[in-house]
Amino acid sequence: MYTDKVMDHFSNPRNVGEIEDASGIGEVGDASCGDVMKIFIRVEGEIIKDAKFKTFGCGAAIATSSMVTEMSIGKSLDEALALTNEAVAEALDGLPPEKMGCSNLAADALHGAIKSYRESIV
Amino acid sequence: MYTDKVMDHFSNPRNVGEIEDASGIGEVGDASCGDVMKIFIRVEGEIIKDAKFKTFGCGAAIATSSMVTEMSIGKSLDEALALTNEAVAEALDGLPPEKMGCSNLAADALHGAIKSYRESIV
Amino acid sequence: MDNNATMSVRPGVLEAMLPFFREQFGNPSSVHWAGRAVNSAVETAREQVAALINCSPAELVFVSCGSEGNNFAIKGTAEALKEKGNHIVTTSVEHPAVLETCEYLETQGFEVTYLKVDKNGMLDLQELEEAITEQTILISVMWANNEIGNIYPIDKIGRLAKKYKVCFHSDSVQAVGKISVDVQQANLDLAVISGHKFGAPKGVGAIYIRRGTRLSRFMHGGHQERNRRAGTLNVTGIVGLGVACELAAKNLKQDAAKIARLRDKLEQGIFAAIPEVKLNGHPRQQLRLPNTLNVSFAYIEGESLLLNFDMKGIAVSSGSACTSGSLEPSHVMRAMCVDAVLAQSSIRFSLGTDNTEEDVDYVLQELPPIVQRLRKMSPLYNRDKL
Amino acid sequence: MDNNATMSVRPGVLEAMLPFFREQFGNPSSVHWAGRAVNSAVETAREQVAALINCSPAELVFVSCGSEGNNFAIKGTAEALKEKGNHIVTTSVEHPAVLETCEYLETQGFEVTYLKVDKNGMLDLQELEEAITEQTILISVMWANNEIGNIYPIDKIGRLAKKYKVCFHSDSVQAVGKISVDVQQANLDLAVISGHKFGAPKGVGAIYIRRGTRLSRFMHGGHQERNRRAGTLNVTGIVGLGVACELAAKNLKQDAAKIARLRDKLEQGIFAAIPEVKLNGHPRQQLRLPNTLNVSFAYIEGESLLLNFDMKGIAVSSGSACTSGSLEPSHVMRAMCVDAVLAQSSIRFSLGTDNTEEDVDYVLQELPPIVQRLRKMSPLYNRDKL
Ligand SMILES: Cc1ncc(COP(=O)(O)O)c(C=O)c1O
Ligand SMILES: Cc1ncc(COP(=O)(O)O)c(C=O)c1O
Repeated sequence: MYTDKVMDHFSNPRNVGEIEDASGIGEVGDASCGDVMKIFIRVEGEIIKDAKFKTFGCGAAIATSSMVTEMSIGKSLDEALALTNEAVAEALDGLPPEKMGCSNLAADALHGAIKSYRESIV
Repeated sequence: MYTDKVMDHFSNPRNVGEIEDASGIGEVGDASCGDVMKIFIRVEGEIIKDAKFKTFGCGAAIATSSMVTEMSIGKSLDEALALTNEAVAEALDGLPPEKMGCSNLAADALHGAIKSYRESIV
Repeated sequence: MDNNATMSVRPGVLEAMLPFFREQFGNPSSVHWAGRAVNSAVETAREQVAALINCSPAELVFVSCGSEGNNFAIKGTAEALKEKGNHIVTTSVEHPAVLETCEYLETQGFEVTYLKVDKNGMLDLQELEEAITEQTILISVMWANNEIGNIYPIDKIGRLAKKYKVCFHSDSVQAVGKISVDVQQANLDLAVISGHKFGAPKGVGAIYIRRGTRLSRFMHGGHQERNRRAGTLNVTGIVGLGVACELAAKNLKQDAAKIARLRDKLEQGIFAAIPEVKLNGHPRQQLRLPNTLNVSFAYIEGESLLLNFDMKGIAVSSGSACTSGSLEPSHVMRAMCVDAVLAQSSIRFSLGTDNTEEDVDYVLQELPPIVQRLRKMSPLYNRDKL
Repeated sequence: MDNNATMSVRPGVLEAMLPFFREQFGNPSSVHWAGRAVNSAVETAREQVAALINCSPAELVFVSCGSEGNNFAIKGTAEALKEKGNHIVTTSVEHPAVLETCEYLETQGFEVTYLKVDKNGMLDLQELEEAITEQTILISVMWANNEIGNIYPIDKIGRLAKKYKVCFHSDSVQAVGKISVDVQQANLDLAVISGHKFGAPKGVGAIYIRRGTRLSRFMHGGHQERNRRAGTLNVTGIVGLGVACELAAKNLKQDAAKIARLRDKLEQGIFAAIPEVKLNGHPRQQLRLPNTLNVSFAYIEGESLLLNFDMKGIAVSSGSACTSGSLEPSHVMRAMCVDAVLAQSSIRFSLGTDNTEEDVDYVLQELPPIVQRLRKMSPLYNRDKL
């Protein structure tokens, strides 16, 4: 069902955890629907220096969370905002069609984190 | 499907043929429905001395024809009239239920032969 | 020689199935390991079936038999399109799985035209075209007839169906695996396959549903087969069906040629050796399935002939009322207006890839004395009187 | 440990089936030799099934799966009795094969009462009795639930059905072969069995139809099964089903006792080792199937737990929406009013005769670190913060 890359990110997820005093935190999903993704970023000079996640969800939810943190670290905020859920799925060599909707929201969570950061610094 | 006795009478039918100058001939059935039985008897002093048959029909039709000739030879006409289709089937250790109707008419053919004999001697 | 009834699984089919009984027993709908390997075997089978009839794998739904496929196709179309119309066109020589389903639909307010056939069992396409009305929602014509072997001009009917924009279904149970079946070329929207007719085990079949075809569910329940047919998949059967399709595709031409040669030899041999035999079906052998020969032996009831064959180890089937378990002889014979007595006398030989030249020789050797003996016993046969 | 989904065939079952793939391949409906031996094997199987559920062999019709049996029972009753009434009583925790069939019938003018269950998943029989009206033509209650294992009081419901003279059907798919099922004692008119749930292959099942029950055909076509179900019989599957029934009958008590011991050990072990686990289903183990345990691991989504088990070679199933392929979590959890998040966290262990004490020990060893790891990853789990 899942690609090898998904299974890799699912079984060895990168960047699990929280960032104390995170620059921004984004959260998407609804536990009663089966997916909650929470992403923490540490921003220095418009660059995402670190990203971590906590996720309640299926294999796809965990793998996309892991992947999006990997993809975002080192990127500028604008580059990170250009990351789409589809790009995350693609980086994982694809997701099963039924998972493309609800479980593929990690980029949204990242964008939420960036937004919360931007709002906090205004 | 058929009992061993049916298969025996079907594969080695007794008394196949016609009787020249038969005392009586009985015929039942309809070829378009799949069964025609024709029974010939030779009667001497109210006793059936010989019986033969010709049958167009399924395994049950041929076996019951054979059996009814066997059962009738040596019997008085009244005894032979008491023979029922059910008794013939029983003597064959039974017939499949779907064959009890149309293919189990050999006693009727025998009765017809007796009737035709009695009518001829009045 | 009763391969149109059923046949044994082809060599290689059982072997492919075996691992899925015990080691790989998972439910293909399950997410975990036990299910995944099985799921991919099912999808391989789907591709194998698709390749044989030239459709896309996603257009196939596995079912339990040809009868289910036909019930699904016909009832499913009737229900899906009942707002559009209530008329179905089919033929009088269909298999009961189609005929009785149509008769059932007649009790539900549908109207059905059962097209007549001529004495050779063939259809009049003009009559078919004229039967189509504004209300027609389905044309259902079998690809090949199980009793007489006639092959119907599905491609031409497909063009008519397309012209009048009517959904077109073919009960292809007897054709698939014996002759080339191309659902695209035939313009079919629905087609049904039954595995045990060409070397897969009994209890598995498939229905082709052209993408976009409106079809209501027949089997309600779980989400299997992308919501089109509920029920845990018959994994071993499906794997067997796939392999049988692959073998059929690979060997179709050679098998058909080989079997036709045997059938033709049998046909010629019977007519040469036995007087008063009538062919049932189209006289041109190319218009029949390569394996099928149906003949009536005048003056002899079919079952008695069948049982005599049986005692010699030869399996055939008969159109006699006695054999079918009903009180009437074959509806196909009646539709062809075969004399009622000759209909009772009909015997179908249907050869398989396992049959050999020796089998045919053996039949040709055993047949004449059996026929002679039974005719001598028949009150309808008077010629032996001097 | 996902035996409620499906299981491998029991030892002895495949062996009994093998001859019927090639040597004895005939069509049981045929008159000739190739058919006769097969027919008698089918009838032996019918007796074996009948013995397991205490009915007469003539009251059984073979079908292709549990879903078909339920479609047949429910649609067949609805159609046969539609002049009598249009109301059906069932429960909200039935398998989709029953639920979706009932929902389909609602689109056809029938009315359906879906009985609620309490938080343990049990029915209120008074509510059931009150639901019966003049219009009620069918009561359909599953014998045991596939997700939580609850066993319903079929005998008591049978007495109610008898009292009100309503046809009584039970989807017995999860009960047969696991616990004692006696259709006479239960006053059942209809009951459905699926082979692959207790050691027969996939793709075969049976429906019990009490003599005299009015039931319309579901599968139209040939005369098989005394006109009650068209379609060439799945001979190998039926032979396998028969043997599986015989094995189940012989070993039922010991198997159930052995499996219950393992299940109880697993249940106690989980609750002892892991905090914040909720049992789904009736707390009294005797009121559940001996093999079933359904628990929610708070803060963890079911599929992620299932996949982790999977990597350790442990197969389970999950009630999470993600696993079922639908967007909603299990309807059974919803019916029990399980908190929506806990429903997403549910895992079903369903043991089989193949499972051993070591399997349970292995699960109990692997489970705690997996749960801990996933909880640490969960944004819902805050306890690990100091
Ligand atoms: C309670 C219950 N009923 C019906 C079914 C359907 O059985 P099958 O998958 O054989 O169609 C199942 C199995 O999934 C079940 O657990
Ligand atoms: C033309 C045709 N259609 C349908 C069927 C039904 O197939 P099954 O027996 O697999 O249900 C058969 C086989 O008997 C057939 O010959």
